[in-house]
This record gives sequence, structure tokens and C-alpha cells, in this order.
Amino acid sequence: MILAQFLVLAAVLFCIGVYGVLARRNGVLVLMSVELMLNAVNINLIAFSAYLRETSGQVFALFVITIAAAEVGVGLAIVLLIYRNISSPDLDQLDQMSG
Amino acid sequence: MMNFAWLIPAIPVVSFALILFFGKKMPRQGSEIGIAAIASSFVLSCIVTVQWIQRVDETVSEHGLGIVRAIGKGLLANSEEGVAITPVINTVEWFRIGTLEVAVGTQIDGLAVMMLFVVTLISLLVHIYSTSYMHGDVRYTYFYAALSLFTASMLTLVVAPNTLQLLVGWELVGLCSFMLIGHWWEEKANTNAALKAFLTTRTGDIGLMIGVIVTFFAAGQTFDIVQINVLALEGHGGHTIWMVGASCLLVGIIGKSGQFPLHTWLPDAMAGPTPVSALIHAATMVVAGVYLGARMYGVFWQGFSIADGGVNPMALVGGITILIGAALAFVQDDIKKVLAYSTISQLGYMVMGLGIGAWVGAVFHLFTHAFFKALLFLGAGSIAYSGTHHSFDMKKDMGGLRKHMPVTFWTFIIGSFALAGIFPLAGFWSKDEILATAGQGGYEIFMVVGLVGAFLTAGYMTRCVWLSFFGEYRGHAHPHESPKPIIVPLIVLAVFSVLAGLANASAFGIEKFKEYIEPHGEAFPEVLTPQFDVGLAALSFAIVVIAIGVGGFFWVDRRELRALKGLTDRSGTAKAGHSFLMNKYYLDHLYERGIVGGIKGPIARAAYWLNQNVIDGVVNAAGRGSAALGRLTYRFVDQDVVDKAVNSIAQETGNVGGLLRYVQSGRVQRYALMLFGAVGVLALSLVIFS
Amino acid sequence: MNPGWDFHALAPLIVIVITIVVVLFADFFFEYRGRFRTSQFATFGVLAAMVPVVTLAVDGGTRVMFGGAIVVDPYALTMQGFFLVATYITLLISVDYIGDGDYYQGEFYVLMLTSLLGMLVMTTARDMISIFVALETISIPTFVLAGWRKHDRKSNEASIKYYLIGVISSALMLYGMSLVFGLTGSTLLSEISTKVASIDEPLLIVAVFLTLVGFAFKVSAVPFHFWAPDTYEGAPTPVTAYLSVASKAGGFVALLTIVYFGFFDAPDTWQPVIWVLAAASMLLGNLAALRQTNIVRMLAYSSIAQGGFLLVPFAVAADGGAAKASFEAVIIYLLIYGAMNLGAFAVVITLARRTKSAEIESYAGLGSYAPWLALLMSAFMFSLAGVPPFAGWFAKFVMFRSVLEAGTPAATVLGVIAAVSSVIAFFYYARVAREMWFHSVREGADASPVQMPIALTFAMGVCGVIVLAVGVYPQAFAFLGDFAAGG
Amino acid sequence: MIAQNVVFWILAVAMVLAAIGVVRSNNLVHAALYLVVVLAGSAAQFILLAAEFVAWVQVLIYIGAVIILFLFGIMLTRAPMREDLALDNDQRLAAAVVSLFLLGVLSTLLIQAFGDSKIDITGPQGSELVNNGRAGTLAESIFSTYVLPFELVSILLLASLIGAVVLARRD
Amino acid sequence: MNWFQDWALTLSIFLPAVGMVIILLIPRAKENAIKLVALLTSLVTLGVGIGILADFDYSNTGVMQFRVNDSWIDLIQARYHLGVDGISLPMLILSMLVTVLCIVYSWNHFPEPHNPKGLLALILLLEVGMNGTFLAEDLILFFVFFEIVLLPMFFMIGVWGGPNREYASIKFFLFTLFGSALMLLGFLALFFLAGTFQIPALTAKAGIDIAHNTQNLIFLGLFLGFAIKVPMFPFHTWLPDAHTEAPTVGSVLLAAVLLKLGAYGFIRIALPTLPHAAETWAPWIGLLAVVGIIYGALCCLAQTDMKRLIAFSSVSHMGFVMLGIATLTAFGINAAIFGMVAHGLITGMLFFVAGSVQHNYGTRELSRLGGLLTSAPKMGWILGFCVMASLGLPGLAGFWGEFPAVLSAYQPAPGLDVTTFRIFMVVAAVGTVLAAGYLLWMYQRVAFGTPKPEFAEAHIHDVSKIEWLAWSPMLIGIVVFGIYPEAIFGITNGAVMKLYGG
Repeated sequence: MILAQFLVLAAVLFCIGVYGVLARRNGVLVLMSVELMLNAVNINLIAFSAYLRETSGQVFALFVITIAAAEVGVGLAIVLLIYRNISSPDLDQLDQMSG
Repeated sequence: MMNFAWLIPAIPVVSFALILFFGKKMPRQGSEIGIAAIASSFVLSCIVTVQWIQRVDETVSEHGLGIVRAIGKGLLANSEEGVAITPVINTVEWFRIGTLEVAVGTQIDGLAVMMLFVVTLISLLVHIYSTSYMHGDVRYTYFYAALSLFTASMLTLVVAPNTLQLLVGWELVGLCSFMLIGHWWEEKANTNAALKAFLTTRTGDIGLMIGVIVTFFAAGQTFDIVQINVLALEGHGGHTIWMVGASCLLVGIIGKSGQFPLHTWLPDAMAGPTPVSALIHAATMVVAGVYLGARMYGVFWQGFSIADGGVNPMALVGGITILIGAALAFVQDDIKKVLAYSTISQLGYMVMGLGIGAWVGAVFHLFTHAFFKALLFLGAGSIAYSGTHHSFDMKKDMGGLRKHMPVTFWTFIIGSFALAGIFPLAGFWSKDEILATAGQGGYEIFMVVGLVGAFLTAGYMTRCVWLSFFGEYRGHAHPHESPKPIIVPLIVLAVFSVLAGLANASAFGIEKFKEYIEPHGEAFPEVLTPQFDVGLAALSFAIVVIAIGVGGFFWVDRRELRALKGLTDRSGTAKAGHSFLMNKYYLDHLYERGIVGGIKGPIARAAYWLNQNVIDGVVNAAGRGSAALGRLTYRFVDQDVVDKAVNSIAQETGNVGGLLRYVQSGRVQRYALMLFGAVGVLALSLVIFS
Repeated sequence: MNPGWDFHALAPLIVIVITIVVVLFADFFFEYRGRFRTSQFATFGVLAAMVPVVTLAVDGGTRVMFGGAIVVDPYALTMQGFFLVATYITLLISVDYIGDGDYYQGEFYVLMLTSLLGMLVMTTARDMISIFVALETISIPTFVLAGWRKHDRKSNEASIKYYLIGVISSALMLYGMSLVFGLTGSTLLSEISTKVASIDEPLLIVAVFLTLVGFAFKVSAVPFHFWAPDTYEGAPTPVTAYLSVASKAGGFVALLTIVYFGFFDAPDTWQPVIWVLAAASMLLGNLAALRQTNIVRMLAYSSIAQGGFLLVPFAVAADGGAAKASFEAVIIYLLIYGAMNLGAFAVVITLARRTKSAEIESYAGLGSYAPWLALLMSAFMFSLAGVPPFAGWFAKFVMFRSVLEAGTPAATVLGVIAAVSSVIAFFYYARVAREMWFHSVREGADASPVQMPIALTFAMGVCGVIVLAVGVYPQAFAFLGDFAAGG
Repeated sequence: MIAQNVVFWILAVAMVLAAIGVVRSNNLVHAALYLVVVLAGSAAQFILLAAEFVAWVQVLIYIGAVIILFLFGIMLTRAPMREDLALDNDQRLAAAVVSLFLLGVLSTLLIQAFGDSKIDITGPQGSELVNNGRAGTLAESIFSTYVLPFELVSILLLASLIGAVVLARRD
Repeated sequence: MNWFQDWALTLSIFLPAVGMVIILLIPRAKENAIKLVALLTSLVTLGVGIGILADFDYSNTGVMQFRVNDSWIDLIQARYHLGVDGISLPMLILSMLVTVLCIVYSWNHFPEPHNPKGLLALILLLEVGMNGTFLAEDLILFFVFFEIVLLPMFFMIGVWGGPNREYASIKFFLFTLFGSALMLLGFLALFFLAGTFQIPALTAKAGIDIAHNTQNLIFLGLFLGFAIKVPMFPFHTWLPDAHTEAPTVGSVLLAAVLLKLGAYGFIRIALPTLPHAAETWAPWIGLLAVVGIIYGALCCLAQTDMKRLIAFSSVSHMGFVMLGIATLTAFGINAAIFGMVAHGLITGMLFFVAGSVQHNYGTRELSRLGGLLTSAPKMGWILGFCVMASLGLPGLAGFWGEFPAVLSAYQPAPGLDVTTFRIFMVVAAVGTVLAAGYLLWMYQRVAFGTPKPEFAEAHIHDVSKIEWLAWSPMLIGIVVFGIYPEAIFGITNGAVMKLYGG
């Protein structure tokens, strides 16, 4: 296996995540897209870890996974909060402040 | 006493302060302080004068030249064993800049004592005169304060041992002139005149200022007048720089002494009280320019190569001024204006005199002119005070005053004769001295100018005297003789007008003026001492007499005939008489269009027109023009360009701030889009550009 | 297995952790009315944490732990001190705000202290994983805090914007970090620094760039600033103050650490990025601030611009002999910025309690009815503008000093941009002062004296004193900068 | 080696397709399920790279917890469990351009940098690799070098929990 | 007097600050207490100044006396370094004196909105900055004091100014801020190239280690900073606005002291530390100076507002000061310092009178004024006196700033083009006539004539006791320095010779 195939896969997932973050209006879906991006990072880390034979990459990935969980938790709470207030999970309705 | 000469200007300074602060509380509102102070200064001046004469005598006799002196003829200056009679200079350090020490003090020499005498004497007389003339004036006290300040300033100028002190005095007399011209400042015309006087002279002062600077550096960084003169005569540093210096100083003279083309302020300055006109604008301040010329004669001598003859700027300016001043005097109806133009013309004599090397003549003329011109002005004031109810219009409000005001009349006649140059009055001798020098020093053309000037002078004075004192009274007041404070100064001045000329009556071999006043030494050039020329004297005398005759004939006859004509009209027209009258009228026309008319009519009018519209116009337009230029500069440069540039920068930054707000749309995913876009672009460009 | 625990070195962290636990439990046990005590515990804990910081500083030296992943050195201590004080002042200005509104109190302090904990760790972290975790620990609680006014739609909006931009920034950062790890083979900065110079891959540039993105977000550098104005405006004002000072400083500390201890020897990778960020932040921040009518929003842009000024020393750090000067400049600037910005927010909060408005116009005539408040606010504004005798001048001064110390053309251009921007900045700072002093009270506005709660007054006073004292005697902070830079 | 490559490519294609499904699906629940596919694929890739422990953590935390969270989120926001055409906003095109651009830049650079780097998972090196992926090795690393962030994460998780509760709580 | 030697300068800077703090602590309602504290503070400060005058060693005016040199900001090697020599002494005393007089004048002339506490506190703060700038011997210290001056003036204009006050205050601040930003860059560059912020050390080095082009660049920065403050054409546009809008005491302080900070900066810092660059730039400074003389005068002629006219006259007058400086000769610099003092007294007085005129008439429109000599003769005379002094009448102080400056342009320092400077000299001399023109023209319209009908019935207060108290020291100063210029030259000359004697 060559390293680059993992890296490119990760890049593709990352960029799909980017697309999702940009193009999805539903808050939950945006969060899912973010997870795609973070997952890409993990693939990178593990691939490099294998390539370099260096454990710290995997440790890093573990931390990323954990913190991603925390982020999602908070993120969903925020989406839920917004939903409570405006009865919609759509992000583009939130433009009260600008300028 | 000469070491304490500083007291002479100091006393009027004290007097000024006293009058300013306590004048109003004094029984005579401060005038007594002024008179007392000036009187003391006068006495001190006399003492100094006497001491100076003694000093000259002693110096000369010490060198055993007493006998030679008796013969006179300037042997002292030319003598191999020439004795330098050094001026008495007393100075204290004034201030120090860099390595330069500037002193302040007094320089007493012939020229200074002469000026001290003249200034204090005339000032004293004017003080006395004014107690009556200005009686009851709204600003009587202030008037005396200003007179004191003026006298102090003028004396400071006169005794100045260096150009800086001279400059100080020079400007201060200008200030006093301004204050006194604008004495009745409620009237716009008066304040305009005051402004004009100040600004015009100050324009000339640019020249003086630069001249002082140039001579300062030309003489190796010194303001010391003696040293400047010495180095100038040596031609230290080359001729050119002295020429520049002299030219600049000449501009100063032109401004202060009312020379062409900056003379226009002087007639306007007549808006001030008449005693002021007599003191400042006839006898003393306006001659400051001439005094400067005489004081820094070495500079002019070197700068204009006066010894070479021909034409030089100084003589030229003086010559032109003689003619235009005299011509303009013909068409004035205001007696003070006549005298003002006359003053201009006479100052022209002095400047021309300096320009042609007639130092003694010029200074002597300054001396004599001070008396008779002051006399004439005070006479005019006397007329206005007692004869015309404060009018100076000869045609409307005067005529026939000789019967009502005999003392005024006779003194005025003496003054006029002295001015015209009737032998043996003062003006004759001084004018003759200048003309003789011109003739003998290679300046023949200026001699002719001088003679023409003499002719014109006599002419306009005849007209002036005639219109004022002869014929019928045309005014609406009750003319009577003036009170004593006015009369006495007139008489004193008349006496001086008669006798002053004898101080240097070269025809009689009296050359006191040359002996005591002319400096001797390395600071002074070897000026030509003219031989008394009987022919020239006779010629000039003749010209004067003819002028008086012609003028007198014209005006006298005209008046008489007009009276006659009225008579015939009343008696019902006699034919024979009529043709005679007609003839007379032809003659009148002839005169009018010929000799007198030629002067009075086209030439004088043209000159006047030129004066009012071109020269004065230029002066006024310079004022208006700079105001207009100021407005333009302000509106278009300052407010539009400079200021707007600044403001528009501020505005533009504000607009950009608004533009940038579009980016901040408020939608989070738009933000994210821009964020990722920026990341992509930045990443790519970083890779490409590194 | 001895991981090298040094409890003295970790004492500040431990104190904060204990405080978190205490506050959490206190919140359970107190009745609603007694909840305000949680704030007292929190503030006390923060102050208590200062003690070990001081003792460590007095002790001196550098304590390396966990294989070099954690280092407690003067730099870390200085910044820990800063974070503690900044948080302390933020707590002071929060007390009345949180107490008056119907907000969760204990939780608020727990989150704030957690964030503080992240900052404290950040100062000591010398490893990408620790930095990442610390950064997230700073951020995640603040995502929640920004939405603390749960029923306020603006607050919700503030929270989600902050959260989303934050999360994608961390994703980008993590992606970058993964690449850095791949290229250098380590997450330890000390090891990275030995290798970066020899790596000649364009990918490294992108890797470093992406790594910096996360910090750029945190310091709201343009173009990663979009969240800041909206979030600042919508979030509870004390939280905004916290975000604009402590949280932002956390980003700068991360940046300092990673630049100085990691990538320093490969300046090509980070200098251009930071140059662009600095220039863009200064220009855009200042220009956008000109148009703001809301004071908080104006302060948001102002802090973006200030962030730009703070980035300037980074951008020139590797040029000439500017390394130390730049390091000092960042530290000193941060310290001063913290005091003046917190002060400004304290005044804003004090006034908002009264006017219920954050419009700059509502400040009209403040000078006539609350002169001291107006005086303080003016001092903070002019300090931010960099006008002596207020401390801001010295911050700008050290910034310019580093620029000139570098002396390269790029540095010079940046210096000129900084100079021009500071002049532009004066407009909007002065606008507040003008409104307060030059205008009279608006029709119908309440002009009775403003009520000043003790905590807020104390906070404002402390900031004011610092701003003035440091302005007059800058050595007070210059000393700290020098200390942090290693003497 | 070939076998592993085949597995990789199969997984990769599935992951990419599923990822596209996440961002293109018109059904929220489907999107969540697609995400499960991606995450599970990743776990498989991890195993392929001998990162055994991480793979299990991935499965446990991501699939076991995060996806559940998402599903709860979907339910709580009362999202329709069916096709919803309004799930995308109006900047799809721009989003696509930006993400493709980013992909282009990244993949070019990645291939340029690591185009010929091989991951050797056979032989002695392979066993080292496998060892590295073991929980014990990772634990050693975490509890020596990364103990402080580890402790910090625990507090962070607590704080996130508290924060999420405060926000999500109905009051 | 050792104690005094050590503390005099510190006291003269910080006493006003103490006074300000005390004022801030007094409740606003206790106006008399506030006024009293302000007056006492400024008087005590002036007392310290007089003490310095008395204790000053006049035989060594070139030596920095009363020196204080303590550490301040070690990190950047900036020191709390103060000293007074013959150049700074007159400026220091001027600043102290004018402050006292402004406070006296304010006694019953508080502008609207009525807030003596604020105004007096600002005046004292201003004094801190002014005194400090004149005493600082360290560039950074100088910079800080230079900047401290901005704030009080900004507020003075903005709070108590005329209708256009906001614009004027912002403009004032931005201009000077911009200038000082560049100046600071110059200072820093000097530091990096010469290694010190200490002015004496920099002066001693005279920039010898610095490449000529770099020197020129640094000088440009300093030049802009100082030139804006002076202000020289074309950086002057803030001045008319600031002056016109500022309250009377603000205008007076601005004219009397603040404008001097820039020129002082040239004399103290820019020229001695970078003599070679100064030589390169001197013709340009001279050019801008004479353009300013003429330009300011022309703008004066276009004014319809008395204060604005006086403001533009400052541009013109400071042109003479700058011309003197541009010659780089001892003569010119002496003249410049004298000019600064004279301009401070004279223009300060003019603004005082303009303020009182406005106080009385409620307008400064020249077209509406007239007959001041009739309505309030004393004030009219004082105005006339100041006009005369301002137009450079010998015997009054204005002359000694103007004439020697023009004179020095005839022969500038070696290395400067003589022809260029002689042209400047002539242009400057023409400027003196324009000065006479606009000033007399203003005087004619304000004082001469009869009062306009709208004010014919109005009761115009003549000079009040307070005004006499505030004005007479300045009037006396104008006369004394005019008659006895050695009073200034004697102090400055030694110091100037030391710096520019070569």
C-alpha cells in the first residue's frame, strides 16, 4: 500500500465534508459534515502513524475522536436550543446580526 | 553732556509713560508733562550742540589749523594732515546673538546734533501750538502721549550708532505716524489714510530691512554705522554688494521720505491733525529717509558711485520726485495737500542732493526746510483754526485772510518765500548749495531739474498764497487772528526761516554747516565743496521771481478782473472795457493754455491723473490685489485643495468601511464559504509564491 | 512508569480543578438565593491559583515534564498570571450580570473555569496534542457560554456561529496538524523544530498554514474573523469580554508556542501567512469598525484590529534580530490589551444595565451625569487608540519596535500599514469619547447618576489603574515581557 | 499486499459514495446512516493500518455514541423522516467549487509529497506496527507523555456535558 | 539647594498632575474650591519655575542643568531623563506663565457648557504635557509628553468649542496623531541605528554612524511629526479650525505653547541629532517656511472671522520661526526661540482679546464689529498694542523673532545654498508687509470707526480686573522683551552656540 492513497482518500472525505458544511442548511447535517472532516483527519493520522511507525499519531486520533464527541454533543445542544427558539433547525434563518 | 545724550530721547520716553498713565489726572491733561519734557530735551540738545561745536573747534585748534579754518573751503577734509573729528559714541551692550554683540547708545556728531536741535525745537513748538490747536479734542491727552512717543522715537533714530537701533526708531516713528494720522479714527477715511501710510512705508521698509541685512554682512557682520561706512568706502568685499545694499536702503528712503513712486501716502497722511503734519509729515519723520541717506553716506557713495557723476538711481528718484511733487501741488485745492506735495518735492531735492554728492546741500536743505515747511503747515493750521472753521479748502473757504490774520499772513509769506528760495531766506541758500554741487559735480541735468523745480515751487506757492490770503473771503466763519500759543511758534519759525540759511551762506563765506555738521574722517567720502556760483544763484533767483511774477500776474489779474467784470456787469456793460476784458481773457487763455496752463492743465492734470490712477492705483491695487489673492488662496487652495484632500481621505475610509460590511452578511455558512475560499486561495498562493 | 509529575508546577491547574469541583457541588447544595456564592468560590479559586504561579515565578527555572510535552517556564507563568487576572476580572464583571438575569450561575462559572483551565494548560503545552486539547478546552465551554442567554435569539445565533466557525477551524487545524505530524514524524514541538528547517516540501507550507488557521480563528484574524462581530454582539457581554481578551489571548499563546517552539526555523512557512493575516486584520478591522453604531460590535472589530496589531510582531519575528523583541512585544501587547479591553467592556456592561442599549448614541452626555464612568471609558478608548499617557501607547510602541528591529521591506510595509491603521482607528475610538463628552444628553434619556455595583466598579478601577500606571511607568509590564522572554 | 489494496479500494469507494450520500441525501436519517458507513469504513481502514485500538474506539464512540446523538438530534428537532428538498441552501455551487478547489490543491500536494511512500506492514516492521496499535502501547504513551491532555479531556467532557445540558434543557 | 536641584524639574512636571487629581476629587458644585486649587497649583508650579530661574547657572546655559536621570523603561532603554538648558528654560517658563494666566482669565470667563472642574483639570493636564516636553531629554519621554498634550486639547476643543467643534477636534487630533506616529518611527529608527534614546548622547553622536540616505529618511519622519505640530504649510489645515473652534483659553494655550512643541522638537532633536540630514532638508524647510509666511498672510486677508484670522497669522508667524531654524545658524535658531516666546505672548494676547471681544459682542465676525476703541477703549488699545507687536514692530517682542530670522537667511550655515536662502529672505521680508496689512486691516475693522447699529446700545464691558490680571504679565513681557531682548537671548545664546556654534 502506498501512503498517498490513504491521504487522498482522507482529502476527498475532508472536502466532501467541506461541501456539506457549506451547502447544507440543516444544522444537524452540517454537524455530520463536520464529522466527515474530523474523520478524514483521523485517517490521515493513522496512516502517518503507520507510515512513520510512531504511536503518537494514534494517540492524537484518540484525542480527536473524544473531543469530536464532545463537540458534537455541544453542537447538537446548540442546534436544539435554536430549534426551540425559532422552530427550525435551518442555519440560514439566523441572520439577525450582520454588518 | 555728550556722554549723557541718551537723556535726550529718554526724557520723552518717560514723558510718554507719564502722560499715558497719569495724563488724564493732570490739570492740563498731560500737555504740561509733554511740554516740560520736550523743553528739557531741547535744552539738552542745545547744550550738546554747543558742546559739539566746541569740540570741533578744540580739535581743529589743537591741530593748529585755526587759521585755515577761518578761510574755510573744506581744507580740513582735503588736507594731508586731515583731522578726523570722531563722533562721540556711548554704547551699552544690548544683546548678544551667537558671537555678535549688539550695542545700543548714542552717536553724537554734527549730523546728529543738527537733527537733535531741529527735532526738539520743532517738536517743542508743535507741543506749544497744540495746546491751543488741539484744545478740547476728544483725545487730547493721548495726542500728547503720541507726540512724546514720536519725539522719543525720532530722537532714538537720530542718535542711533548702529543700523539696528536706527531701524527700531525708524519703525517706531512709523507707528506714531500711523497713530496720529488716524487720530480721528471714527472716520473711515482717516483710518484708511493711516493704514495706507503705514503699509506704504512698510513696503519701503522691506528695502531698509534687507539693506540693513546686506550692509550687516557686507561689513563683516556688524550693525555699526561708522564701521559700515568705513568698509563701504574701502569697497570691502567688492562693489556689487554695496550697490545692492545701497539700492535696498534707497527703497527704504523712498518709502519713508515720500519719494516717487511710494509718495502717495504722504498727501493722504494730511488726514491727521495739522500740528502732526507739521512735525511728522513735513519737518522730521519724513526726512528720516534723507537722514538715513546722509548717515550711511559711505554706502551710497560706494554703491552708486556718486563720485563718477552721470545718472544714478538715487539722484534719479530725487529728480523725478521734485518734478512730480511740484506739478501735483498745482492742482490741489486743499492747502495742506499743496504743502504735502510741496514736501514731497522738497524731499526730492534732498534725496537728489544726496544722490549727486551734495551731502552738505541736502542736509542743509533738510535743516532749512524743516523750519519753513513746519511754519507753512502751522500757518495753514492757524488759518483753519481761526479763519475757516477747520476747513483747508482754499477755493471754498479762504481768500482775503491777510486782513483778518496779519501775523499768520506775514509768517506764511516768509515761509513761502523761504520755500520758493527768495534771497536771502533759508531756502535760497540750501537750494543753491544743491544746485551748485550738481552743476560742478557732473550732474548738470539734475541742476536743470532743480531749476525747473524751483520755478514750479514758486508758482504753486504763489497760487497758494493768493488763494488763501488775497481776494475776498469766501468762507462762512468769522476769521480772526489765532491765539498766542499758535502765533508764537509761527513767529519763532519765521525767524528761523529767515536766518537759518545764513548758517551756510557760502556767498558770504560762511560755511558753518560744512564746518560743524559735515563729518570728517575715514567714515565719510571726500565730497565736493562747490564754489559759490553767482551766476547760478542769480539764475535761480530770477527763475523764482519770474515764476512768482507769472503766477502772481495770472492770479492777481484774474481776481482783479473778475472783480472788475462784476463791476461792469453791475454798471451795465461798457463796450470799450469789454473788449479790454476780452483781451485780458484772451491773455488768460493764452496763459492758461500756454505757460501756466501747460503746467497746470495737461501736464499737471496728466501727472495727477497718473498719480491717482496709476501710481496710487498700483499702491491701492497692491492692497486690494493681495486681499483678493488672499481670498483666492484661502478659498481654492486652502479650503479646496489642502483641506478637502484631508477630508476626503477620511470620507473614503468611511466608505470602504461601508463596503466591507457587505462581506459580513450575517449568514454563518456564507462566512464559512469565505473562510474555506480564503484558505484555498491562500494555500495555493503561498505554495506558488514561496 | 514515572511520567514526571511535578505538583508544584501543576499546582495552578490543580487549584482550578478543585475550584471547578467545589463550584459544581456548591451549586447543588445552595438554594437559589445562595447561588451567588458560587461566584465567590470561583473568584477565590482564581486568586488562590495565583499563589503557586507566584511561588513558581519566584522559584524560577524551567520545569520540563512528560517527555517535553509540558513545560513550565517563565513564559508559561507570565501568561498563566495573565489568564488568571483576566479571568478574575471577567468574573467580577460577570457577577452582577449573571446574578441579575435569570441565568444558571454555578454552571456558568464551571464553564468559565474550564476554559481557564484550558488556557493554563495552553501556556505550558509544548506538544501539538496538548495544544489541540487545550485549545478545544478553551473553546468548547465558550461555545456554550456564548449562548447563555438561552431565550435571546441573538445569543443563540452568536453561539451557533461561533461554534460552527470554531469547529471547522479546528477541523482545518487538525488536518494541518496531521500533515505536520506526517512530515516531521512527531507531535512534540521540540522535535518538530529540529526537523522543519530541513523539510523542503510545498506541503509543509500548507500544513503549517492549516495549523495556524485554528489559532487564526481563535484570535479572530481576518479572514477567520467572521464569527467575531456577530458573536460579540449576541453573546452575554461578560462572555464577549472574556472572548475578546482571555480566549483571544489563548489563541495568541498557542500561536506564540507553536511559532517560537515549533516552526521558528522554517519562517517561509508561517511568516507570509501571518503577514497577510496581520495586514488584513488591521485594515479590515479598523475600516469596518468605523461604520459601527453598536458599541459591542465596534469593540468586536476593534479587537479584530488589535489582533492584527498583535500579529505584526509575529510576522517579523524571524527577520533580523527581532525574535526576542517580537516575543516581548506580543506578551506586553497582550497584557496591556487585556487591561484596556476588559475595562472597556466593564464600562459597557455597567452602562447597559442602565440604558439597556449598546448603541454608541446612548452614550451621549455621559460625561455630564456619570463623569467618572465617562472618564474611565475615555481612558480605555484612548488607550486602545494608543494615545499616551495610557498604556496602549506602549503596546503599539513595542509592536513598532519589533518591526523596526526586523527592518526588512516586508516588515516596513507592515509597519506603515500598522501606522496608517492606528490613525484610522482613532476615528472610532474617539467617536465614543465624543459622544460622551461633546454631546448633550438625548431627549428623554435618563440622566440620573448611574448605579455602580461594587464588583464592576472594582473591575473598572483595576483596569483603569493598570491602564494609567502602565502608561506612565511601562516598565511594570515591560518587565513581565522581559521575564517571559527569558530575561 | 494486493489483497489489502483491494480491500482498501473497495472500502474507499464505499466511503466516498457514502460521504457523498451524507452531504447529498434528502433524508436526514439516511444521511446519518450514510455517515455510519463512512465511519465504519474508516474503522476498517484503521484495522488495515494495524491501528486496532483506535479502530475499536472509532466504532464504539463514533458509531456507538455520536451517531446515536445525531439520531436523537434529528428526532428532537422534529425533522421529517422523509425526503426533504429544503435541506440544502443556495450556495451549493459555490460550495462545490470551493471544496473541489481545496481538494485539488491538497491532493496535488499530498501526491507530490508522499506519492511514492510505501506503508510496509509485513515482516518485523509490520509486527512493530501491530504492536504500536495495541491498547497497551497506546496506554503507555498516553499515561506518560499525554497524561495532562488526557486529564484535561476528562474535565472538558464534564464541562461539555454540563454545557450541553444547560443549553438543551427546557426551562 | 541640592534638594531643589534634584526635584525641581520633576515637580514642575507633576505638580500640575497632582493638582488635577485633587480637582477631580472635589465635587463639581464646589466651584470656588476648584478654581482655588487650580490657581494655587499653577502658581506653585510657576513658583518652581521661578526657583529654577533663580537657581539657574546663567554662565553655563549650554549645559543641561537640574538634571534628573533615572531608569524608566529598562526594556527599551528609555530613561526618565530631564534637564533644562538655555533653550528649554524660556519655553518652560512661558508654558508655566501662560497656564497661570489662562487659569486667571478663566475665573469668570468659563465657556459653555459651564464646567470649571473639567476645564481646569484639562488645563493642568495640558501643563504636564507641555512642561514635560520641554524638559525631556529622552526621546520616548519626549514622545509621551508630546502626546499627552493632545488629549486635553482635544477635549477642550470638542467640549467647549464653537459650532464646528467636533470636526475641528478630530482634525486636530488626527493630524497630530499621524505626525507623531511618523515621529515615533523616526525615534525608533534613531534608536536602532544609534543605540540610545538619550538626546544628549544622540546629539554627541550627531548621526555619524548612520548612512546619509537613512538619515534623510529618519529626518523626514521627524520632520513630519514636528512640522504638523508647528504647523508648517501644507500641514497647517488643522490649525485654523482648531483655533477658531477652541474656547479662548484653548486658543491661547494652543497658540502660546502647543505650536512651540514642534519647533522645539526641531531645535532640540531633529537638527542636532541628524545634522547632515538637516543640511539636506534645510532648503525644503526654508521653502515651506516662506511659503507658509506668504500663504498664511494671504489666507488672513481673506478671513471674516477674527479668531480665524489670528489663527492663520500663526501659520505666517511660525514661518519666520521655521525660517530661522532652517538656516541652521546660531543666529537663526536664537531668533527662532525668541520668535517662539514672542509669538506665544503676542498671539496668546490676541486670542485673549478676541475671546473677550466675543464674550462682549457675541460674535467675531469682522463685518459686524467696529468701534471697539469707542465702546471699550482700553481693550481697543490693548488690541492695537498686540497688533503692533504682532506685525513685528521694533521695540516690541515680535520684532526680535522676525528680523534676526530674516537676517540669518542672508547667510545660512555653511553647506546650504546661499542664493536659495537669500530668495527666502526677500520673500520673508515681503511677508512682513503682508502681516502689517492683514493685522491693521483687522484692527481697522474691529477697533476703528463707530460701533455698528446693532451694538450701539449694547453695554460693552471694558477690560475687567481679572482680565488685567491675566493680561498684564503678557503685555509687560511683550514690552520688556522688545526693549531688552537680551532677557531671552542671554539665556538661549549659550545653549544655541553649544549646539549650533560650529
